Formats: sequence, C-alpha cells, structure tokens
Amino acid sequence: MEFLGLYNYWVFAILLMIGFYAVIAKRNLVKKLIGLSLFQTAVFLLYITMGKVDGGTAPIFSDAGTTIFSNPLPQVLILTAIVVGISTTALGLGIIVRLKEEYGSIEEHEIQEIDEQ
Amino acid sequence: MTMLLDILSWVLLSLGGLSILIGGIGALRMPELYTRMHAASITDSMGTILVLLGIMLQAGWSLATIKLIAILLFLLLTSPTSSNALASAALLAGTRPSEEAGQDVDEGEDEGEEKE
Amino acid sequence: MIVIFGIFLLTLLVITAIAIVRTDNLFVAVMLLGIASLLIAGNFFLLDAADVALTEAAVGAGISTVLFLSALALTSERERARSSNKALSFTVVAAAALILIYATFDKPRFGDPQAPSQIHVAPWYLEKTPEYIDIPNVVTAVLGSFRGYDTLGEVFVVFTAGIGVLFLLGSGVPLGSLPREKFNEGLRHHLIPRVVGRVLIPFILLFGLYVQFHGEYGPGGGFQAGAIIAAAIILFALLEGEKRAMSVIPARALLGLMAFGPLLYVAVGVAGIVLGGNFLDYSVLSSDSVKGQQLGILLIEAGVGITVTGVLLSIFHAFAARGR
Amino acid sequence: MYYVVTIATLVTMGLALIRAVLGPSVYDRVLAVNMIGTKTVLLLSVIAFLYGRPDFLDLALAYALINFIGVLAVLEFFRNRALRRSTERDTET
Amino acid sequence: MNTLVAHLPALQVVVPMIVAPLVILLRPRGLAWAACTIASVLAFAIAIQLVQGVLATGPVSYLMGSWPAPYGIELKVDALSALLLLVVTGASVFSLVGGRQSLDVQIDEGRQPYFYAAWLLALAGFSGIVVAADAFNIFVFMEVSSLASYVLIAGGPDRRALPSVFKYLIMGTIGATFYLIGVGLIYMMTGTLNLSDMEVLIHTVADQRPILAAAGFITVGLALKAAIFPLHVWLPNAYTYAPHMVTAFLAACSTKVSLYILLRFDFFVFQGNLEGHAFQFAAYLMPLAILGILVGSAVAMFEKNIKRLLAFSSIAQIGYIMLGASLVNVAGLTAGIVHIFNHALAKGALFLAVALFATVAAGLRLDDLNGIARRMPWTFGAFVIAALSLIGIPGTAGFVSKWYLISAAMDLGTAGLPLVAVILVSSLMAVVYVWRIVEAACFGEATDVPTSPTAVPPLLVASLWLAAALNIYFGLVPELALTLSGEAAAELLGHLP
Repeated sequence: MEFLGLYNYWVFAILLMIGFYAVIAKRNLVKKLIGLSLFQTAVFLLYITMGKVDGGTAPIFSDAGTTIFSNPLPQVLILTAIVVGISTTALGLGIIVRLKEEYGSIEEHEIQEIDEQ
Repeated sequence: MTMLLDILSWVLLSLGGLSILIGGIGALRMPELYTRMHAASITDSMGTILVLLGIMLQAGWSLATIKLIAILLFLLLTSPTSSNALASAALLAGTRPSEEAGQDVDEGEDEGEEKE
Repeated sequence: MIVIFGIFLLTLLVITAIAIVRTDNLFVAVMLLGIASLLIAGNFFLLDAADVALTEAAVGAGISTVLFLSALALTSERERARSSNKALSFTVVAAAALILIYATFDKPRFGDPQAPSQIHVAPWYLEKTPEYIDIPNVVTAVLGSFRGYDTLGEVFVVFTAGIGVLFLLGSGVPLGSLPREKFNEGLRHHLIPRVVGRVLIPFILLFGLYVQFHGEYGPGGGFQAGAIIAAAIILFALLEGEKRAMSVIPARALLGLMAFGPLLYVAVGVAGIVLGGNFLDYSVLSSDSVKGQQLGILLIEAGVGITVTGVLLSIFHAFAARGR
Repeated sequence: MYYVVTIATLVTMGLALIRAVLGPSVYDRVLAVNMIGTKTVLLLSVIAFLYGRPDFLDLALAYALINFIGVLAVLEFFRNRALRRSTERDTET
Repeated sequence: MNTLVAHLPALQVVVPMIVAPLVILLRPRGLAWAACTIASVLAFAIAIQLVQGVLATGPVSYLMGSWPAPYGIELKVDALSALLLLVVTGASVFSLVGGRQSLDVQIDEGRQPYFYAAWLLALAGFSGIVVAADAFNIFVFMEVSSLASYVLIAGGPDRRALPSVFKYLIMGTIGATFYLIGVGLIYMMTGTLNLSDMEVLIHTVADQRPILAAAGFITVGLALKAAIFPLHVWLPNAYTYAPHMVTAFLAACSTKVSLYILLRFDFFVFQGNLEGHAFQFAAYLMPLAILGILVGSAVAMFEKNIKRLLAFSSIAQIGYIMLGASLVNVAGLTAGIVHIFNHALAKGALFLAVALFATVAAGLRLDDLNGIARRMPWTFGAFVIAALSLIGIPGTAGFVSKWYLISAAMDLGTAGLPLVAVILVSSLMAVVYVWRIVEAACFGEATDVPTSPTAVPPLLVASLWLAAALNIYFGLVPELALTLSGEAAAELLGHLP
C-alpha cells in the first residue's frame, strides 16, 4: 500500500516531466499541445490520488450501505480542470490551423525564420 | 443451482480471459496487418461474449444485466464494424495482404501514394 | 490486488507517454494520446473517481482525438524538426522533477483516512449532502451546488474556447476551391459503418440524455452528457457528411445553444438573488429548500450540457468547414 | 475469478500497447487503439463487479460508444487525406 | 437598493458574464460594441461602489450559494482587491469608450461579436480572480481571463499576432498548471481551498516539504503569468501585435492581476507561516526585480517599434512593483501596490495615444512617427503627460509611487542605497527611451504625408485626455490610491509576526 501511494506520485512526477519536456523541447506546435495535454493529465492524477481513501468507494450513495467514501472534492476540481484542459487544447488547435494558413508551416523555428525575413 | 451457475460463469470467464489473451498475443505476434486484424477482431468478439455472459450469470436478473446486454449488443455491433472499416481503409490506401508470411509491410501511407 | 492493477496501468501509461514524445508522426502521437487517456481513465476508476473517469474518457479519448485529427487534417502530420536545446530543456525538467520527488516524502500516506484532506472539508460534504440536497451523487452535489460558482466559471471557460475558435476560424464559411461534394459526403460509401452508425445514433443520443438526467444518482452530469451528445452528432457528420449534418443543426442554432447554456446557468444564479438568497443559492427556488436545491442542480446541469454540446459542435464544424 | 479476467485483460492491453508503439503502419496502431478500447470496456465492467458497484456499468457503455466514434473519425481522416492527395495530384498535372 | 448592494461582489463578475453570451447574438453593426461598453461602465460603477464600501466599512465578504466558508466559495473584497477592481474595470471602460473606430479598423465586422464577447469574458475573468477568496476559484477565473486574452490578442491584424499568442498560450497554461499543482499540494496538506482557512491551517504543517514545493510552484507559475523577468518572453510580442485597444486594456491590468494573486499567496498565505519565507522571497525576487528593471529599460532604449518599446518598459515597471514587494515591509509594499495603480494609468494612457498615432502612421515604428507632433498636437500633448508620469516626474502619478519606493529603500539604511541607485538609473533610461519618441515626433522630418487625412476619433481623444488628466490628478491628490495601498499593505503584512 505504501508503495502504491508513492508510485502514484512518482508517475505523476514522471508524466508531468515528460509532458513538460515535450512542451519546451519540441518545435512542432501540435506536439507542444500534445505535451501540454499530458502535462495537465499528470496533474489530474495527483488530485485523484490524494482523494482515495482505504477501503472507500466512489462518493455516490447506494443501497449497499457502504459508509467509507473517497473524497469527492478533488474529483469535482478535476472535472473542472479536464474541461479547462480541453478548452485550452481546442483554442490552441484553432490558432495552429490559422498559423498553417498564414505561414504554411507548424514548426516554430520555420515560422520564426519567415518572420525575420 | 447457485453452485452450478458459479461454475458455469467461472468457466465462461476463464475462457473469455483466455481468448482475450490469445487475441492479444496474436495481435502482437502475427506477421502483417491483416493477420493481426484477424487475430484481434475474432477473439475480441469471442472474449467479449464470454466475459459479459459470465458476469451476467453472476449479476442475476437485475438492472445491471440489462446494462450488460446493452454493452454486449453495442460491442458486437461496433467492434466488427470498426474492424471492417479499418481493413477497407487499409486496403483502399494500398496495403495489400502479404503473400509471404513473416514479412512486415511498409508504412501504409507511403505505399498508398504510389498505388492509388 | 487492485493495487497491482493500478500500478500496471500506470506503468503502461508511462510507456505510452514516452512513445508519444519519441514518435515524429503526429497522427501516431494523437492515437497514443487517446490510449493514454483511456489508461488514465481506467486508473481514475480504480481510484474511486467514477465521474472523472467518465469525463476523461469522453473528452480525452473521444472529443480531444476528434479535434486533434481535424486539426491535423488541416495542417500536416509529420514533425519535421527534431527537438531544440535538449540540454536546457532537460535541466529545467529535471529540476522540477527533483522538487516534486523531494515533495513526495512528507506526503500523507496513500489512502490514509486521517490525512488532512480527508478530515477537514470533505466529510462535511458527505455528511450534509443527504440533509441539504438529498441526492446520492455527492460529486454532483458539490459540483452543482456547494461549488457551483466554480462550475459557472468552467462553463464560461468552455464558452470562451468556443468563441475563440469561431473568432479565429469563422463559423463554417467554406474556403478554398477543392471539390466540395467529394469532401462533404463523409463515409457514405462505406456501407457497413454507415448502416451500423445510423442504427446506433438514436441510442447514443438517448444514452446522452440518460447521463444528463441521471447525474444526480450515478456517474454523469451535464458535461459528460454534452460530450456524448456532441459525439453522436459528430458521428452523424462523419457518416453522412458535413453538409447534411449542418442542415440538421445549422451554425446559427449552434450559436444559439452556445449562448443559451451559459445564460441559463447565470439566470438560475440571478434567480437566487431575485428571490432573496445569494447568487447561486438554489434553496430559494422552491418553498422546500431541498426541492429547490434539486431543481437548481437540474437546471444548471442542463445549462452545462447545452453549452458543452453547442461549443463542441461549433468547434468541430469550424474545423471541418475550414479545409473543404 | 474476476481477477483472472482482469489480469488477462490487462496483459492484453499491454500487448496491444506494444503493437501500438511498434506500428509499423498507422493501421496497426489504429487496430491497437481499437483493441485497447474494447479491453477497457471489459475491464471496467469486470471491475465494477469487483468493487460491488454494478451501477457503474454506465461508464463501460460510454467507453464503448466513444471508442467507436474515435475509430470512425480516424477512418474519415484517412479518407480525406487520400482524397486531398489525389486532388492535389490532379491539380498539379 | 440596499439589498442589491450586498450582492455587489457577485454582480461585479456576473454583469459582464450575462452580457457576453448575448453579445454574440447581436448582428447589427455597433450594437455589440454598445452592449460591451454599457456592461463595462456598469462594472466600473460597481467597482466604485465597492471601493466606497471598503473604505467605509472594511473588507466585504460574500458567500456564493449561501454556503458557509470554507465549504462553499467565498468572495472577498478588501483594499487590495478594490484597488485592482478599479484598475481592471477602469482600463476596460477607457479602452472601449474611445476604441470603437480603432477596433472597427482592426477587426472584421463579422467577427466583432465574438471579439466583444471575449472582451467581456476577459473583464469577468480578471474581476473574478480579484474578488475570489478561494484558491481553486482563482484558477478557474484565471483560465477564463487567459483564454479570453488569447482570443483578444489573436485578433491583431498582423499575422505575427498568431505565433505570439501561441507562445503566450503555452506559457500561460504552464503557469496556470504550476499554480494548480501548488494548490493541490496545499490542499493535500491542509484539506482546504479557502484562503483564510488555508492561512490558519497551513501553520501546523508549514515545515513540511510539500508545502515548500507548493510555495515554489505557485510563485513560479504566477511569475510566468505576471511576466516577471526572466519569464517575460511572451509579453513583448503579444503586446506588440495585439489590436491597439487590446494592448491598452491588457497592459493596464492583465499582468497586474497575476501579480495580485502572487502577492496574495506569498504574503497572505505563506509569509507569516513559512520559516524564512520572507527572507527567501526577498532573496529570490529582489535580484530578479532589479534585473527586470534594468534589462527591460535597456532593451526599451533600443527598440524601434513604439509598442514593443512600451512593452519592454512594462517589464521594467513590473520589476518596480516586485521590488517594492520584495522589501517585505509596509512602506515597500505600499509603494509596490501604488505602482500597480499608477503604472496602469500611465501605460493605459500611453497605449491609447499609440492607437491614435496608428490612425495616421500604421507602421508604428519610430521612423513612421516622424513629425507626428505637428500633425497631432493634442494627442502628442497627452502622450507626453503620460510619458512623464511613466518616467516619474513630480506632479504626475508615476512620481508618487517612485517617491514611495525610494523612501522605502532609504529606510533600509545603507543597504537601500544600491536600490535607490537602480531606481534612479532606470528612470534616466526611461527618459532616454521617451526622448527617442519625442525626438522623432517633434524633430523628425515627416517622410510621407498621408493623401487623405483620416478622421481622428473624437471619443478616443477625449478618453486619452481624461486618462492623461487622471495621471496629473493622482499625482497631485494621491490620497485614494495611497489609502487603499496602505490598507492593503497593512492587511497583507498584518500576518507577519
């Protein structure tokens, strides 16, 4: 049990860093957005992990008479955060499509070169 | 009676698990796209039927069973449809079933450009 | 045992993430992102977050994949350049990782019922929901009422993204001179998907409505329902072509939905003020405060669902209409 | 006994993931995605019973549906790509 | 009426939110602008009401949905938020009232409803952040305002707006996500999201490592959004290529709002609780603030485009605000907060003037501005007043904050002398870059006289002069800003032992 707790947090850290790396090191704009998605997904994992309670179940009352429930609050926050994430992605993709139309490229350095001319 | 049901569902679940596993191995080990698709899609349907039936026997007659039937029907409709659509897309794009087993096909899209 | 399942899923997730960064085919990266989404959603389910799992699946594996693919269709699917300044990026990333791993060690034990976050605010929600709101799904209660203002903000985030894409791409004005009929017919000539899809679409819509109105009793709610209904109509557009989909729900109507959803939500909030409570106080909507709460949650969930459907479809159409 | 199925499903997901990472063609990857999708549906159904919360089967249903739409979206993408390539070639010649 | 007054903190956010969805349905020309302006003026009126309320009775609190804090979401307007509300809503009103013609030129008519809706959402988002007393609610409204700002900036007619806005989107999202991680770590250790509750509960776990990491993530994330040097790289291009009115609006308030959250977290939540936080805050941020001031001013001296020049000057000005805060005493913090207000006045007025220049010299390079003082003497006059305020000439608003900053530095004794030197040097640099504009405008030979004199929008001239006059007014009668800032600083620092 101890190990799983730490493992979840480690995966959170690793995932966050993989996404972060893609965002700052990749030059392709779509790849950057994909990295951003991963980056945000990692944070979702952090929140959901901290809400888990031993022997608990999803915070939805049922006839089964269970009394231990996991924490509903982080779940609510993450529902909101997922929506925020997809909104950002959609807007980013909109910008990328326009960039492609204006510059004919979705590579950061190529766009930079075109601008410098 | 309950024991009989338990045994039956156990058998169904185990068989289902087995066929799922076979499908997974097939999808990994088969030599080229169409054989992989073959391995994956048939066991997909088979495993789904077996596992869901197995669970249904456990659930008894309840709302859960109705939902399970819905899932089963849904998967039985969509899974072969996706496989069919995928195969036809691959075929249209020019990936031909390979005559010689054991030889990997190239990236489908590159071939597609030539043969279309 | 379930613990090990979780570990397994997370390990697969890390592998997928690494593969996403390494591949230079953007289409493959998007596919893998869909897989990552499914894996993390499965893990959320294991961690008791049913609502979140449903949302992540509908959004991450469904809508997000569709949006990425529509954008890729308009741009390119190959990543041309390799990474830049790898060393610097790696240093920054490693520094942040070290801080995070450093921070893991004083964290409360995983699943500890006595952790600060489990004993301070959360038990109040679990305890008071039956009393004040009386619906089984505590997540919906917190989302809709206790922290309804956050959800209002969330609806406006979605709305902003919708206007943003329409502002950038225009609402469905076709550009370019490519033969339109060819592109507009969707998968019509694929007989099997078309027949099966047509059979399924009504059921998907029905299921969407079920998720919408069942959100107080089980996992679900406005956002998930909106995503599912939007997915059904996107399916219709894929099968029958953009043109027919647009004639069924024209862009004006989508704009109306987009505007109506947030307005409905805000109106419920303002009704709280008019009837003598605070903003978003649903208790005053009915003489019985519990009934009022339930009515309020129902209405705002409807607002969320309408907004999400309208926005996601507008975004999809804006992308789809662009390249044609 | 649910464990047996769960383990089988998880292992299969792992195998399919390897296929998705290895490729080699994009169709292989789509196939793998589809497989992982159906396996997730099964996994969720089984775990819903493992947890004793059969009311969560809704999730499995939603997954099945989203997965189907995802695969069709990919196909539409392929078709458009092929069409665009052929029209580009037509206009060039 | 009295009952409505109690709801003002909520209405501050809700009014623009109600109008935004309506605006996208308004097709006829000009109607969207009118609706947006009316909503903005209404928000400004509400902000003034709130300021009066705060001055009269102290902080105003509001419970969303009547749920008790910390279970529900609390809104709280204290002196600091009231000051920020004035800045945000005021900037919106000034840019909108005068901005119609400029925006008509820069945004296609068909896209205008979306643009104005995004404007209102940005306004709602900024106000929402400022009135919120809940860590997660701040995140949600931060995203509303950020997404809306991206849309506004992307409206720029130059295609270079697109790469800049994409960069802003990436960096902004990273900043927001870092903030979210920080909030998550704090929630894990305290179990609450309400800021006041957090401040109490964090005390017992203050030495735990997750809290330290959280402080780091929140500070870095917000520094990204606030464009604190060296995380400012998104700002110059975003400001340069945005529509002129958007630049005026965002330059006056967007980074300030992020700074506001930063101050709120670092002082209100962390400062009194975390061992040595005050020292660390000063030790990390003061060098950055000083570097930001010097580098920003230095780059501005060599910039050729007037919008870019002013954008780099903004980076320097953010440095001043941070410098004040990093002294971690009442005098310094007061100076920093007053500077938020005064810089918004000066920069807002400057960018309004730039929009007017753009009606005759679209390029906005310094060469394009040659001889513009003769062509637009009134506009140029107002520009000079605002520029003097930016430099900090006595009699203008900018002087007040610099004076307070210098005296706060002097209080430190000899240690403060280098800081005073930095402020003086950078003020000289400001003189240089302002002089370059003045030189071009007054003495440069106009290269090409426009064939047809474009009509100068009278409303824009009026709002520019009003803004310039306010620069002088608040330079001579700085009580309002000073009282609010003093109270805000005392409130923020009241938590220090």
